[in-house]
Amino acid sequence: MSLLSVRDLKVHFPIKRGVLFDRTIGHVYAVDGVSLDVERGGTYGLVGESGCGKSTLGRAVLRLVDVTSGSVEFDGKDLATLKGEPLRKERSRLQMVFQDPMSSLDPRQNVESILSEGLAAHGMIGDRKARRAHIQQTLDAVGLPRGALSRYPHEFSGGQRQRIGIARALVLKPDVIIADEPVSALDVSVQAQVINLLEELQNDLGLTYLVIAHDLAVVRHISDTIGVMYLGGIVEEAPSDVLYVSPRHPYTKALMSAVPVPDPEVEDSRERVLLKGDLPSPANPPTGCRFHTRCPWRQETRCDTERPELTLVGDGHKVACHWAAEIEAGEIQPKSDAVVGATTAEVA
Amino acid sequence: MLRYIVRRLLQLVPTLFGLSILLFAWLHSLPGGPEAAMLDVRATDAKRAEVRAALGLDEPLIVQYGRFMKRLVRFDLGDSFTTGTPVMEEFGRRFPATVELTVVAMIIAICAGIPLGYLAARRHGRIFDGLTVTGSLLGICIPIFFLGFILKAIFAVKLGWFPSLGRQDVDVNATRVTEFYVLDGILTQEWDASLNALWHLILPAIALASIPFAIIVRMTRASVLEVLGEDYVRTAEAKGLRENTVRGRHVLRNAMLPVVTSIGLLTGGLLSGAVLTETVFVFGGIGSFLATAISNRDYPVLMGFIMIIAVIYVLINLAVDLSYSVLDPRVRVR
Amino acid sequence: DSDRDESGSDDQTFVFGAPGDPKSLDPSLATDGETFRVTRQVFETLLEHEPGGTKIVPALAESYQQSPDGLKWDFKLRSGVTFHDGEAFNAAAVCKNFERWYNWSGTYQSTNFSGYWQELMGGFAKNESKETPAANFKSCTPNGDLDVTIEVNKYSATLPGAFTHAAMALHSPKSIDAYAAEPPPTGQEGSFTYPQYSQTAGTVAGTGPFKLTNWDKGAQQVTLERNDNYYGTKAGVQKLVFQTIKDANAGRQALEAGDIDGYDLVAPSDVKPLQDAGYQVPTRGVFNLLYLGMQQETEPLLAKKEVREAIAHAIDKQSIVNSKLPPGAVAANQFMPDTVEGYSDSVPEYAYDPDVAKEKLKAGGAENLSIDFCYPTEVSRPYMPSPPDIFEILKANLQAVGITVNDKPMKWAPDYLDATDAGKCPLYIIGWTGDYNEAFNFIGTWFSVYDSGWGFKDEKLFADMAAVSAEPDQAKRVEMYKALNNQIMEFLPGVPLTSSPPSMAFAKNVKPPTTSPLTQENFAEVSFT
Amino acid sequence: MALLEVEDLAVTFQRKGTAPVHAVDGVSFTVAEGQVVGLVGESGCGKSVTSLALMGLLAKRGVKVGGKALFDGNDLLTMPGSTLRDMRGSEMAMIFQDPLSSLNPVIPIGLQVTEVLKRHRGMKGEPAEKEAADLLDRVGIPDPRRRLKEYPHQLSGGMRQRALIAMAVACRPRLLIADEPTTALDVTIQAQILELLKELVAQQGTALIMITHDLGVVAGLCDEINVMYAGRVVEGAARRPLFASPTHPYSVGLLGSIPRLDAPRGEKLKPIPGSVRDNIAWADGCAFAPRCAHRTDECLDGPPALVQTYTGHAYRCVNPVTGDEVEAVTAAATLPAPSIVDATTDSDGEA
Amino acid sequence: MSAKTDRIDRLAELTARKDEGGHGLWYEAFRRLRRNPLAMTGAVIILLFVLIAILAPWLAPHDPAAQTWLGEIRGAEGFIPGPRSGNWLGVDGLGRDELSRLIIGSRQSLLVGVVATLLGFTAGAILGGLSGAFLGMFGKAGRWVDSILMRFNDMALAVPSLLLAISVATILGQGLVTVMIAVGVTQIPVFARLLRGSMLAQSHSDYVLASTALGVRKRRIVLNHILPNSMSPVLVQATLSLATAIIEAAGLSFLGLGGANAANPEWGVMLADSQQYLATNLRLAVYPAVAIIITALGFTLLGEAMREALDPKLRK
Ligand SMILES: Nc1ncnc2c1ncn2[C@@H]1O[C@H](COP(=O)(O)OP(=O)(O)OP(=O)(O)O)[C@@H](O)[C@H]1O
Ligand SMILES: Nc1ncnc2c1ncn2[C@@H]1O[C@H](COP(=O)(O)OP(=O)(O)OP(=O)(O)O)[C@@H](O)[C@H]1O
Ligand SMILES: [Mg+2]
Ligand SMILES: [Mg+2]
Ligand code: NI
Repeated sequence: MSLLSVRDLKVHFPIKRGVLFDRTIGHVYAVDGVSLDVERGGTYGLVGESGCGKSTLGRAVLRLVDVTSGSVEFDGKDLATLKGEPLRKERSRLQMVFQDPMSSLDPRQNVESILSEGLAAHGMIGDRKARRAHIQQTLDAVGLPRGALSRYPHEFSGGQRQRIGIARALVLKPDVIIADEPVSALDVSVQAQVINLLEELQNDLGLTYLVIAHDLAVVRHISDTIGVMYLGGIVEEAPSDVLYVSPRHPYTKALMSAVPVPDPEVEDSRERVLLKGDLPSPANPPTGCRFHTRCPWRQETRCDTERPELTLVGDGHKVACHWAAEIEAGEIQPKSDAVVGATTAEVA
Repeated sequence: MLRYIVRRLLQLVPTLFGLSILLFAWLHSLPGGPEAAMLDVRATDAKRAEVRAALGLDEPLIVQYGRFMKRLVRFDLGDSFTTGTPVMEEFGRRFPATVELTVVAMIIAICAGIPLGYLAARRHGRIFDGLTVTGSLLGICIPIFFLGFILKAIFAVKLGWFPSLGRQDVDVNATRVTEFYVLDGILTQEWDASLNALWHLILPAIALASIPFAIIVRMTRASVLEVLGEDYVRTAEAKGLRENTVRGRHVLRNAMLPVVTSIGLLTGGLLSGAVLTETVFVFGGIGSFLATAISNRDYPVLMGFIMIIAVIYVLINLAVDLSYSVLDPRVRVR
Repeated sequence: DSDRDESGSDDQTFVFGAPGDPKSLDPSLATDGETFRVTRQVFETLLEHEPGGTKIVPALAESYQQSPDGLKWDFKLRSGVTFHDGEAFNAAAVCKNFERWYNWSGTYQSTNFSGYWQELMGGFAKNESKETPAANFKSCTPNGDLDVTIEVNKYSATLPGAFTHAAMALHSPKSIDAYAAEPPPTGQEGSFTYPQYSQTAGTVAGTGPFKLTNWDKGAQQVTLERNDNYYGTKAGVQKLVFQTIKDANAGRQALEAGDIDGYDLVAPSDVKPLQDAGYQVPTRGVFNLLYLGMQQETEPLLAKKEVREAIAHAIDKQSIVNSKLPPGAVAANQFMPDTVEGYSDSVPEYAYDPDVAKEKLKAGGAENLSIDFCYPTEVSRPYMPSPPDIFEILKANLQAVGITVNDKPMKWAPDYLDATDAGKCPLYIIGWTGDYNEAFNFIGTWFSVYDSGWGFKDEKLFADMAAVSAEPDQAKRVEMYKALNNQIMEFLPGVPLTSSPPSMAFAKNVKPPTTSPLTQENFAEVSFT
Repeated sequence: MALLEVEDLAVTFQRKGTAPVHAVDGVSFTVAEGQVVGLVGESGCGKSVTSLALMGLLAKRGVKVGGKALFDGNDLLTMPGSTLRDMRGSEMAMIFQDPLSSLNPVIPIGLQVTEVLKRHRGMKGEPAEKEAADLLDRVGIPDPRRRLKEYPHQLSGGMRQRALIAMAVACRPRLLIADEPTTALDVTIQAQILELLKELVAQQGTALIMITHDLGVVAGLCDEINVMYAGRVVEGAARRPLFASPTHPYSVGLLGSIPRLDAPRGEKLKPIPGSVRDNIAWADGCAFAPRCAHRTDECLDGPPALVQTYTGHAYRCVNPVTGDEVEAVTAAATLPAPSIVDATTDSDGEA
Repeated sequence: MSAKTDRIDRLAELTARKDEGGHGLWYEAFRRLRRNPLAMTGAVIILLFVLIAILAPWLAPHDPAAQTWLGEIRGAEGFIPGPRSGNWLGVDGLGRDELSRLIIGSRQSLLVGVVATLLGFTAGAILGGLSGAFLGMFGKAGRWVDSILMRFNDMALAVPSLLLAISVATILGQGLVTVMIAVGVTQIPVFARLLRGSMLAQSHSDYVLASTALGVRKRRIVLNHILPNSMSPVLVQATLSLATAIIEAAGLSFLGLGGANAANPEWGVMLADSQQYLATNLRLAVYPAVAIIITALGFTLLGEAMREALDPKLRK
């Protein structure tokens, strides 16, 4: 059984307005029926456009936001229904790494108190000396100098700060780390350092990751399985190699082809699926397939009316598209202007 | 939009309700009680009891409060203990002066404060900036009675440019319509009267404006400084727009947003803070009446005044929010 | 403002700064000086004080006769006088006024409205409250058109001063009918709604040199216009405006700016500079008294004569006069100014002498006397320009002889007045301005019965007071007052401190009215030069 | 002749009480009409300052600008302010990174577009409106008439950036500077915008300076690429040669740091150790030296000169990476050597 | 190793050290403050006045309460001895040495400012802190608590401060304490709003989320993270409030609520006293007014500079 298993998770944020007392007049369907499984020691990558609900999903798993419905089973316990003290206790086993290494560190705390806070909260390693030794061990693990303990976050570079963030998650010896865009705010060179660090830590400590990012290349680099999210739901899920070789969902295809590759040879020769328009509002999602408003392969039937289920199409490969098989077979062609050939780029 | 206004006005109800309970409890808990103001000091205990009974002060507070509320919903604030006139009538007679003074003071503060604040920001860190900041500080620090005295000494006594007291010369025969003298003059087309009233407003308004002026200068300065660093100003520059366009359309307009908010609150504060100015400039107005009411524990007047001020506060805030939504489409209301 | 001053013709507006608002346009409902300042220009009394003096002289009555027992007062009225509303002034009109007062009922019987009537003439035809004094007024009888007799039940020292009192000024019969037609004042003790006629000009009508035309409460202005049918010398200005100016500096600056033509209660330190700048600053004769009150019950040590004497010796009255009071101020040695008949030249003196004071303290066993001293803040009275300063000087005096003084500053109204009146202050400073020239108006106010402000009972003194009050013979009374003054100063219930003449200021181009020690200036005398 | 010739551009920020910051330190490059030149580098390397200096948008006080920037033969840096103002928006235009903050939030899009037309093309009223609508249409904003009346917050991120581009191209500028125009956008939107830029260049022959930190973006778009580090161009070459045979260890490091979608998974990234710091002085030698695994003694013999090869490839390095060395260098870089910065701060931390 | 690699290391060391902030945020803010001439002017002024206040008994040439020169004053002529040797600023209306009174007065005035501000600060911080904590951390119930607290706050804003002062005076009697409390109380809503807003912003920050994820208790999060990080605008406001508190206290003293006390002069009271001499002896008003203005200037300059120094936007 997988370590972390999310079933039909929904997180709806109420939109309130009212005369005297606020009244709910609608919902933001931030996460709307997501199921996924993360294997012990594995890495699950989550990609999708801004606002599609990735962070909300990650937070819901940690119960940092309230879950509307569904279950989050962790090691046999349903976190979604947990409350108060039991929930707090459980938190030591799931940790989070945040996007912005500066804003996620309290600027007024030095590294030592940042790292010992979690330990204190869970009454772990009471002895001061032992605690310190443990913290230093963690610092070593993330490649920070020991002298860092007495310093403040703003005295570190971006990469180092992110290391502190990772160390903070690590001190509690969690089983699962949810990394919400852990490298998006970093420069490319530093980004690579952090990615490598995450991988090393996983190898050394046997951690389980749920990695959230908008950069498909990064996600693919470190994940075993990738889920592609669109407007609150997962539209495709596959082992990462499979996904790159044979994306099945139109959105995944578009996403994949939009990721720039630092290689002129590739760039000049690849075909691009260009999407029209922007992500619709999660407060007022389109009916049927949420992607149908932008989909180049959109069909007259079903797309507008029926929400496709995530269905298994191959070895661990799931797609939520009514027409996945037909598209794969080439029976359905995209609208002509959506696909940009390699030639247009060759203007100069 | 209308819905929004209605909603905001409805929010007045709980606020006023809470405020009235609070005030009521508070005023009644002060030593002496309401009857203290009404009795001769030599009054015997029997007389005291008689008055208390007559006023219904023996009854449980809740009953008294109920009676108070019953009158309130009929817009009846009761009679003043000290003058015996209905509170509403007293206010009607005096509030216009205060409002007129406040409005002119705010106009002065705004018209002088915003350009000065803008210039200071443009010359950030230079001497002019330093002078403006220090000067605006003086505005806050100099007590009004002192400022008023100096203003009068120079402009009324020495130069004789402005009158030193009153709302209008005594020999101006003006028709009264609204008790807003300037407005009355315009309505009745007695231009002389209107001008004369305006003339009388200048000095007290300047004195009253000193504090809001200083605050507006500082707010404008800070706000302009902030806006100058915004990306869209850079965009405007990159478009090669003329300097005046950049200043007016892109810098000032955005910088005004926070200033507008504070202008609203300042206006509310001035209405209840004009006491000293009104005394120093013998301006009539609510101030001295209120001061007397306070020292005489004239409860109906105090209650009425605070309730009215609360309403005005809410209305001003509403106006601010509405003007805000005109100025800033991001907060536009539905 | 300036065109008014230049025009030179006599239809000009004279603006006078008064330190407070009037309360009512009907003087008989009022008790305060600001009301009387206004109504005195509009209404006239049977008798009045001579201009600039305290001597009682005929006014609307051409002459009067007092029966030997002082119970019957015959007045011969001036002829050819009409009220502002055209009504004729005659004996019937006089009696209509007295009967109006005498027959007041309901809320009018409250001291809030009829305070002065009760003080001067006792109660009413039908008293409605136990606390109202018995009526002293008996009857008013017209003897023909211009002769009238007023009878009282027993003689009181308030007579004939009462007939000069502004509260007993005479209204036109028509206006009295109009008053009666209005509903009586409503409300309870202390919280009365004044009748409408007393709050807006139009109804009230007197015989005076000015007519009331407007009262703008918002602008705090009362406007009067010249009565062109006045029987005597007509007013020197067409329009007279009383503008309330509470702030002394504002008054001075308004005068300097030419916005007003005169104001009352000039601050002592402003007198000389104003004079130097060419303004006219006439000073009134002294008719007030500031004293140091002592309450013998809250501080038992004060019940010892030695201690009271010690305090009297400790105080340097002259330094107060020199440093804080206006020109013409004097140190007081008894509880009335020397302008009042009955002033004694032979009272026991308690000269400033700290050493004597220390000895007396020792003798009284009060070497370590520590005492609360109340004083008012935020107020200025004609007899006491800046109370905190005077307090400071007194405090320094007392500390110098070893008395520990505990400051008890209070707001004038109602806190201070309440506290001192109720006897909560062992030491306090307060004073009195006389209403009319009668010693009883001073000492009688304080020492005729037990008063919680003093906290002592001296039955002999009270009895003597009662006796003098009932003595109808003026000359005899004066002698009795002198003796009483000696007696009081021998007992030394408190320390009389100073008498100071309040000053008025007028613009250079104004012929000011004759100043009155009783602050009863007649503004009809004013004109522009 | 090239449209823009930047020669030895240097920008120094000088504030009282602080050491001067040489944000741009002798940058030279040229842009011809219809050409796309990329400026690439990590955060803080001086890309934006370069572009702002060219547009004359740097603050007047506390900034020293040196060198030359010949636009059509006229030096932009010494040009009088009014001339520059006339040129901005008409001859040359700029697109900024964050489309929301770069648009005035309280003015409708329409006015923000038409004000350029009014200013530089003297258009007014309805014609201006129409032209604005056409412009929006051209950059791919549907229903442009309606959008003209809307405010920036009512538009999506992609549309905002299009609106900004519409403003920039309203007067058909000959030079367009795009400072990270897609960094704030999603990849699918980024692809749309890049496509749009390509079209513009192709149709109007505009010269484009593309500033980005993303090597992937320039790989598909630019003709020439300049890699910047600490205020200097460390390597400049045409697109293909640069990616095929990066010469400067920094460029090599950058390429090695990026996870590639098309590379086999599981390959380890080869990051550059350490991180960019602001005030590294070129005066002492190669500013990249502290992070460079390829460094030798010579690196600190003063600032390395820009070496021009006959292929047009230029680099600023004493020990350039040759083709077969690329592997070795990047491999060395991956050694978990403690970063220099860490080592020093270590001792400092105890102090 | 070669000399050049040494150079590299040294170079790296140098560059790294240069960048070292070294200490906490406050230290950096302080460093920025020290470079700001306006801030330094403010600090020097405040320091000077604090020193004067502390050393007042030794600095004052005369007993501030002794009416030594009362005999020279001629009330009827408006004459009060002016500056002269021995009385460098002349004497006041009761013959006391003006300079000594000013010097001793600095104690009360600063005390009023500090105590009133502390009071407003503390009470406001508690109110705003509770409000912010509930709103930020405790969901729906928290919103209720917050809106109730904030309604109170709104109401407090509607009550004229004079009325507030006078009712405090009716309960406590006149005196310095009354003034302090009255002035302090009027500051409460300002501080409360400020802290609440600031806490609200902080409670949405990632590090709060991170602490929640760590399983830290809400109370601890509020106390250890949100509150300390929300304090800087409030502290800045406090320095500005110090200035206004002195002025407001002067205003109340002017209205006679201060409870004058000869031995413990206060600038506001001195100013109020001087009102009767405005026309004849303006200097008696000018001295305390100038003292108040300079002090207020000091606090305001420092406060404004602190605002700039702590502004996250200006912090790189
Ligand atoms: N507390 C909240 N209340 C209301 N709506 C929210 C809340 N948090 C998030 N949302 C909305 O839910 C949707 C999903 O947000 P989320 O932050 O999960 O997106 P995301 O995929 O992480 O985007 P990004 O890539 O920008 O981080 C957005 O439309 C967002 O506005
Ligand atoms: N106004 C300024 N005052 C002082 N230093 C500045 C100023 N503007 C920029 N700098 C410095 O100049 C250097 C270059 O900044 P620049 O904005 O050009 O970097 P960039 O390459 O555009 O980075 P990014 O990718 O983050 O946009 C940086 O070190 C920056 O700190
Ligand atoms: Mg997110
Ligand atoms: Mg940049
Ligand atoms: Ni990116």
